[in-house]
Amino acid sequence: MIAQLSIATGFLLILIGLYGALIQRNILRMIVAFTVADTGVNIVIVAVGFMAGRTAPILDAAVPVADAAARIIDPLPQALVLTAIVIGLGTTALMLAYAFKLYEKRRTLDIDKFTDLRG
Amino acid sequence: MQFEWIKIPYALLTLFIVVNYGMLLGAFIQKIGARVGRRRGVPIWQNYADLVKNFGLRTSITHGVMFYLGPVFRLTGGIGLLLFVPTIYGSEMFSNLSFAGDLILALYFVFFGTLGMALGAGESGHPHAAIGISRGLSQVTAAELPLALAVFSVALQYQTLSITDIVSAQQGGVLHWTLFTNPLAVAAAMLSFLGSMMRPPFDVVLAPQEIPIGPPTEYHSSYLALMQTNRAIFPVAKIVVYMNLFFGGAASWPVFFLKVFLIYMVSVFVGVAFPRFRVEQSIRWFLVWAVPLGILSILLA
Amino acid sequence: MTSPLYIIAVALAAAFLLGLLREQWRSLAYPVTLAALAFMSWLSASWLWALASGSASPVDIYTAGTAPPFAINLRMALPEAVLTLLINLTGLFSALYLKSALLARGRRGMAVLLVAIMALSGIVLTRDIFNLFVFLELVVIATGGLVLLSDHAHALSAGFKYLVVSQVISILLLIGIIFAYHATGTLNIDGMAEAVPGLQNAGASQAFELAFFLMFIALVAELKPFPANGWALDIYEAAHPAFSAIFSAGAGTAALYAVDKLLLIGGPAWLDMATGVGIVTFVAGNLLALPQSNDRRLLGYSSVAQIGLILAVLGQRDILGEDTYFIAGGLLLSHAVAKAGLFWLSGLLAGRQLVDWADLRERPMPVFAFVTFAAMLSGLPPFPGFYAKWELVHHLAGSGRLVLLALVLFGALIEAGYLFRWFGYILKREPPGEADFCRVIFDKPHRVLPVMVAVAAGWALAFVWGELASSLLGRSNLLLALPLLFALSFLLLDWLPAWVKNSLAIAGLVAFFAATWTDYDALRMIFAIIFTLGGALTLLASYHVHGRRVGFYPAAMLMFAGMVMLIRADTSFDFFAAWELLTVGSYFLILRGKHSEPHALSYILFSLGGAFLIMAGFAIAAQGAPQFALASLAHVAAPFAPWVFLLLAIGFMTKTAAIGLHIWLPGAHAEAETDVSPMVSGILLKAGLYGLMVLLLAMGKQQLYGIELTHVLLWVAALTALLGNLMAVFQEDAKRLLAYSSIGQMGYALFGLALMNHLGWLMALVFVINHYIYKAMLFLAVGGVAKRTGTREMYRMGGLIRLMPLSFIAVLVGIIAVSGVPPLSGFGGRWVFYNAILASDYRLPMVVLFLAGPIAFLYLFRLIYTIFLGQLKDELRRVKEAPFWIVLPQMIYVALLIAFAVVPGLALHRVDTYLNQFFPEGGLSWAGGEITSNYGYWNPVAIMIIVGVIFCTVFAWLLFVNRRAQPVKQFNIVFSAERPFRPETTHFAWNFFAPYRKALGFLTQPLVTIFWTTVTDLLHTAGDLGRRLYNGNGQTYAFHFLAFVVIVFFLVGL
Amino acid sequence: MNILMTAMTGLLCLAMLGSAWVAVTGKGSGQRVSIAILASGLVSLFASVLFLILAAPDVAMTEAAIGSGLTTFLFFFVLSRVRAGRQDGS
Amino acid sequence: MVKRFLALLLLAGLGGIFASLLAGYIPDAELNLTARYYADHAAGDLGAANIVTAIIVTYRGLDTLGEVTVLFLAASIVGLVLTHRQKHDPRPGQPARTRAPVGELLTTGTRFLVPLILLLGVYVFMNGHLTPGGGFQGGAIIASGILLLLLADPLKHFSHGLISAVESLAGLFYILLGLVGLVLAGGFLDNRILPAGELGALISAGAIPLIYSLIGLKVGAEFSSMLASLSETEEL
Repeated sequence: MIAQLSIATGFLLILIGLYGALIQRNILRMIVAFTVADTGVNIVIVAVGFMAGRTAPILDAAVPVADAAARIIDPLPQALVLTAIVIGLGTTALMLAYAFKLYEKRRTLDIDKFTDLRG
Repeated sequence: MQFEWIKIPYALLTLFIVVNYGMLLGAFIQKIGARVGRRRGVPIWQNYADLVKNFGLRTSITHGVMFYLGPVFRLTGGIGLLLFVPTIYGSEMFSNLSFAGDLILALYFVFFGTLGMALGAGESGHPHAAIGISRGLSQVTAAELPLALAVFSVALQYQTLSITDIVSAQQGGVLHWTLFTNPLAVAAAMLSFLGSMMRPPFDVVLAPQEIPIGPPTEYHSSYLALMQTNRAIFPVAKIVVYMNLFFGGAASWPVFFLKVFLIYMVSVFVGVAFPRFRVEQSIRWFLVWAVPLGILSILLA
Repeated sequence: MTSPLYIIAVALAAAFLLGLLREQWRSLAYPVTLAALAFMSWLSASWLWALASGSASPVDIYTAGTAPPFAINLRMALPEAVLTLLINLTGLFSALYLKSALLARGRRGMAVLLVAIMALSGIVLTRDIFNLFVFLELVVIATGGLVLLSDHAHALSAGFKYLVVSQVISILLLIGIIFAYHATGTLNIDGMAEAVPGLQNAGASQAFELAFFLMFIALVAELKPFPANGWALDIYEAAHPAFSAIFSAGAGTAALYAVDKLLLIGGPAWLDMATGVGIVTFVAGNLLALPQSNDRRLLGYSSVAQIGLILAVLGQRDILGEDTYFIAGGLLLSHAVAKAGLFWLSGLLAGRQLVDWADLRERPMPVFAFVTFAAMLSGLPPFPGFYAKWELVHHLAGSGRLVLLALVLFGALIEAGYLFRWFGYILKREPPGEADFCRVIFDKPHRVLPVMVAVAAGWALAFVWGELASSLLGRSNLLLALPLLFALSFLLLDWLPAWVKNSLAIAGLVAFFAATWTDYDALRMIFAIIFTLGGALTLLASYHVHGRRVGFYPAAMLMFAGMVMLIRADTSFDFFAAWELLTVGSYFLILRGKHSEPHALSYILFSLGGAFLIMAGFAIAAQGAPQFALASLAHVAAPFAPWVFLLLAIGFMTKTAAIGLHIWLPGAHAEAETDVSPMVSGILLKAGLYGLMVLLLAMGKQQLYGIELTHVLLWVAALTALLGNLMAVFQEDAKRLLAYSSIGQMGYALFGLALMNHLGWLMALVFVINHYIYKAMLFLAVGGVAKRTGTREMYRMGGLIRLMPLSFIAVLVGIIAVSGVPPLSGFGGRWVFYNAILASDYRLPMVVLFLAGPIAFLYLFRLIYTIFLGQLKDELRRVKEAPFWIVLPQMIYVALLIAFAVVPGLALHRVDTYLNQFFPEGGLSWAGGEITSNYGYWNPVAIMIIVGVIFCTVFAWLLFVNRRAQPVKQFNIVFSAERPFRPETTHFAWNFFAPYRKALGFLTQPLVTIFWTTVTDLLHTAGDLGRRLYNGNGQTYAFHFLAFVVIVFFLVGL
Repeated sequence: MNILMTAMTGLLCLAMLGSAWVAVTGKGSGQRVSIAILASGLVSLFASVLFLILAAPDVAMTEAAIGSGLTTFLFFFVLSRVRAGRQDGS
Repeated sequence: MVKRFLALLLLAGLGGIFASLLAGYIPDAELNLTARYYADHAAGDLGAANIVTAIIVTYRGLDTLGEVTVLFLAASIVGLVLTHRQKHDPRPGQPARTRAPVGELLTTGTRFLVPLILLLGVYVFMNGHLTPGGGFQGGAIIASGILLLLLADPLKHFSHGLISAVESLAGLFYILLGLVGLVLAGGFLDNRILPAGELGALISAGAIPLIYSLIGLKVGAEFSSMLASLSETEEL
């Protein structure tokens, strides 16, 4: 149940984020919207790997190696999400640098003003 | 049919007869026209007089090589046409040089003289000559078409292109003539005939009023004499083709003289009855009236 | 073998190492970068060599010492080796090209470049879907950085748009990946592919399908499909050309391979979607490229289109089978090398408009480079795209996917359209000011080298694909065909003076004939003689040109090579390859004319269009086989036969300029150079007739919906003859007049073929011979006159007979022959014609042909009269006879004409006998000088003698009575009692047949021209409408992408 | 226990969605943008809590440190530059 | 308005896709093949208690290398973008930038806190194979220390040389370790070049702690470099 709830939330976050990215004209706000959507993606990934009643995939005294397979949840999505988060940060940083340069050049952050190349 | 040396004197004999006949015929028809118009007209030997006079003229000028050669082409065309067609059916003597080729040769050789004339007139540098050629060529493309169709219809009808064979197929009575076996073709051909005789209503090429006599404007003296000779030969040669194809040919000289005269008269009668067409009018006229006849004759052949 | 992992490790190590170097040590950092890229390239190359030669087998590389699917693995097999080599080499040479930009930006820029190339290789190598995502993100981010290497004012906004859409794409990709993982329990691509069929229940497989859709659409979006591609196009336009080269060649390649891997997972169910998206992109991309004027944007659209085509090919793997990689690879490598080369080339030029490329004019090497690239993109032989297209079309036709086939060819034609238009600009437009190209060449060899490498790579690929195809088709490598090699060798000899090359060319043609003449049957012999000896004869005229004449001989010899290969071809493939070669060669020849740019373009478009129809026809006839012997056209199965016939006939008739397809001819023939017009008119047109002969011999009469197709051909031929002649009448331009006359003459020849009887064919052959002789002669004569007078408008000439008597004689003999007046050879054609139609049942079309006959007379007279007769113009009084080398062939032609007129049997007797095989009825009998048919007879010798004798007698008589004729001056004419004093007012020449125009001018309404103009206008309008989609707003592009996803989703109907 | 967890998760999700809505809607710049940035940081923070619930401590840590921490700072850096520019009255 | 409507329409379509994904989602009852392998072998083969770390550093080490490279790229490009202008427009002789002085509290606090934060960061990535956390988290923590420094003294110029040296060396060693794995052990980035040690000990799990530390250093340096680049931009 928790998994489904989380997945639904993740999806909604993605949709909300994309909505913002599609309608906001301010470049900074577009980027903000994308981070929201990224968060949504991360939640979906982790939630898909979630299995109710199991523990985090860390072996210690409580979770011995022997019955790890029955006790822990799928570690792989978590590994993927780590990667995804970091990549998201890289992209966000890059877009922010772009935003800064665009502003420097035109003194505006309105995406509609950057349509010089077309057709 | 093979070449024999004896054919040469025979051919010259035919030529001699036809030249004289053509001269007399031309003058005779002029005279008829004059009499109808209640004038006296020229004497019957007028053409001989003109010929002698023109050959006799001392002063003559030339505009260049093609100008000089124009009449030569013209006359060669006339003589050649005459000699490529058998004159008298059934006569070895007057089958001329028809061994060289068949009907198609005759049809295409007509253009030889036309071309030479046009080239010679062209070199004269006279604009009227050029205008005359422009009109003449324009008109002939439409006028020739019904003839070509009719000829083809006849060839289809008799399944041969040999003139002698066509004539022989028409022997055995008037009703065997193409005139009666294939009237549509003959009608088309005769309309075309009108167009090629340079008489009203299709005489815009010579147009004596606006462009004094058209292509030959600049010609005089012996050049003109050659062309006059041709004017005696060429219509007759052409009528011989018509006669052979459509009117049963001629088995003897009297029949020949009569048939040629009568066919010639057709164009004369039409000429006095109709006013002159402009070029585009005559083209349309041929396309509207004569060509469909020709097409019909082919489809029915 | 060194592990392919070093491609990744070395790139990264170098990138990190660059961080240790201080900003100031750029001159050290740059060699490090180059060395790393060179190493990566070497590594790929060594694998390629080992795999191709069989000394190594494909390997899977496990990372972390663990087998997949538990750890990431990479694979190095032949495709990977090829693609990584392509990517790394593009990277290496782009880095070389980027030298100044990289040195200006410093080590960071170089590191980003290294990572970008590494990531592209990684996409190709990896077998793990998430790893692929990581590499993809690396590419995206690196692209975001590399775009900024450009000085373009809008690079920044272009990069931002790219990032925005990439974000959306990666969101969908991630969601897809995680759900696919959830469904299959693995991230390994091969593992997923294995797991999919084993999915337990419908629910699981449904969930997987959805997940797969998301992954697939996201990766497909990386291919920039229409319409979701606005975000990438700006990159092409704004980025540094060297980066655009990577973006087009490298990124496109990598993304395609990624999609290919994904298709492995999805299985056949997804092929249709790939095909659909691909083909729509291909057509739309090319359509959109059509109205572009910016070179790089055009290249961008073209890249998008090409990749779309390859995607469509991947989507057809169900029928392509093992040939998929041969086809897709050929297209992909052609595209990559050519695009990289073109982008690099664009960086050498200052202007960004297509017309600015005129800077390249007069510079053979870059022009050659452009030609190579354009030919590769348009799929012309001998480049890989040619083989690929051939195979593709054959497979499509074999499986009955005709709509797809039509779309592929349609798109390819548009593509050729804009590429060749562009090439026309290069050669024919004025350079936009002072060209600084020369300076660039010497200043920046590092920018020229990559272009040259791309050219070399293009030809190397041509060789490799020729080898591959040779094993596929069981024939020797096209590129090694002797005639083609001979033609190409003139590229290397282009530095020689023209007369040396001309002698070589003539010697080559003659020698080729001497070596092969025993191979031909009577029919082919006629064509062989015209193509080789006839070509050599026209080439005599080329001696009049001094200097080096760069580019002429390769083009001319390419055309001749194509023609001789055409008659020697006995399979459909050889035939088509030769057909394309002669088309291309003649296009270059025609383009050499001063004002021939638009005409050459319409020539190549019609020709390629026709060629595509031929290819489609062959493909349908082959029914899945890669090729077939031409003779087996006779055995094409019944339902296809008429269609094959129709396609091939239309294709060939494009070349003979049948009415409706003729509008390219007048301009192309008229605007060509003096010695080119006779080649393209007198010789080249015969190639089309040859094709028709081959077709009709094999297939005979075909019926479609109860209509006999040869009957249709008859009508087309008759109308062609009539309208061609009629239009010739109204021309003021002498060469155009002759060109229209050729249309009419080809109509006659086609008519003869379509009669499908013995004499009809004989007539066609008479026309072939005659038309070659007199049209070559007339074009030379008129060309010589035009050269001397400086105009082709006939009414500006006049009275030239005295100044150019030899040309006059040639024209005189020519027009007598053309008009068919005895005694010259044209009459023979007419005579055979009449006999032929007597033997046939078709009567109505003949009527039309009858009408056409005398019309020839009109334009011919006009030709000779307005040029040579009439009044000489003042400004032309000093004109001299045409140059010796132009006159000499004319005199030879005069002799030939007369010879052919007297003894036509020399050429025709053998053919007549030969035709008995096919049409036993109605042959001629040849007895002595007389030729007899079933209907009539004809004695050419007698005619010549009789006419000659009469003519000479009359002439002698005239000379005798008129020996004292006095030449007079020009204006000594009776002109309304005045003497004209200006030739202009007296030379009745302009609109000479005005009355005729009044009567029949309505037939020459340019309906066909209007039709084709409307077609091209519509295409342009469609392109322009499409352009409105791309409004430049990054957000809109994100909209496009999402709309694309949603629409495709509903179309796929999961 | 389970129901409690689920309810808590639900609340968390609602809070996240609310913050997200704040982050992406609304017009204008300046102050409003910083609210949006903060709201998105808040989404990340809630997300890291959610990750803990989903038994992913590693992810939770990362999301907290990177998603809500560093990213937000990056935004503010740029925003401050841009805002300063606006005050320059260009 | 049209834009909003279209956006909603499209997102409704996308939402439809998502909804069917959600509807088809059935949580696994058992670990799937891959996860099961990790559960069974990560500890035994690699000696890492934190399986996520084992996956990140070893099994999917190539991803992680890519991930580090993403940051490297981002840092490089941010540097490239933001320093670009200064190259062209050095503005010599400009008066020193002035800014409202930061509070005393912050300055002092910074001096006190930064070493602690750095230490925490190091701890986090050193223990990545045992407890939650690792190179990325530790790197982020280190970067936040740097951030604090920047906040305290906005005019402070960081030695880009030092940052990039750290970054580069960490990266180079990372790759070298990977290659050593290729040569000595089972493949690229195989951590078994060092003994696995005892599960749960600090010095265990082969090269994992070493690699994760390098990652931590590198990530920290990359974040720092980004922050520094941004902070050095001139105010517009």
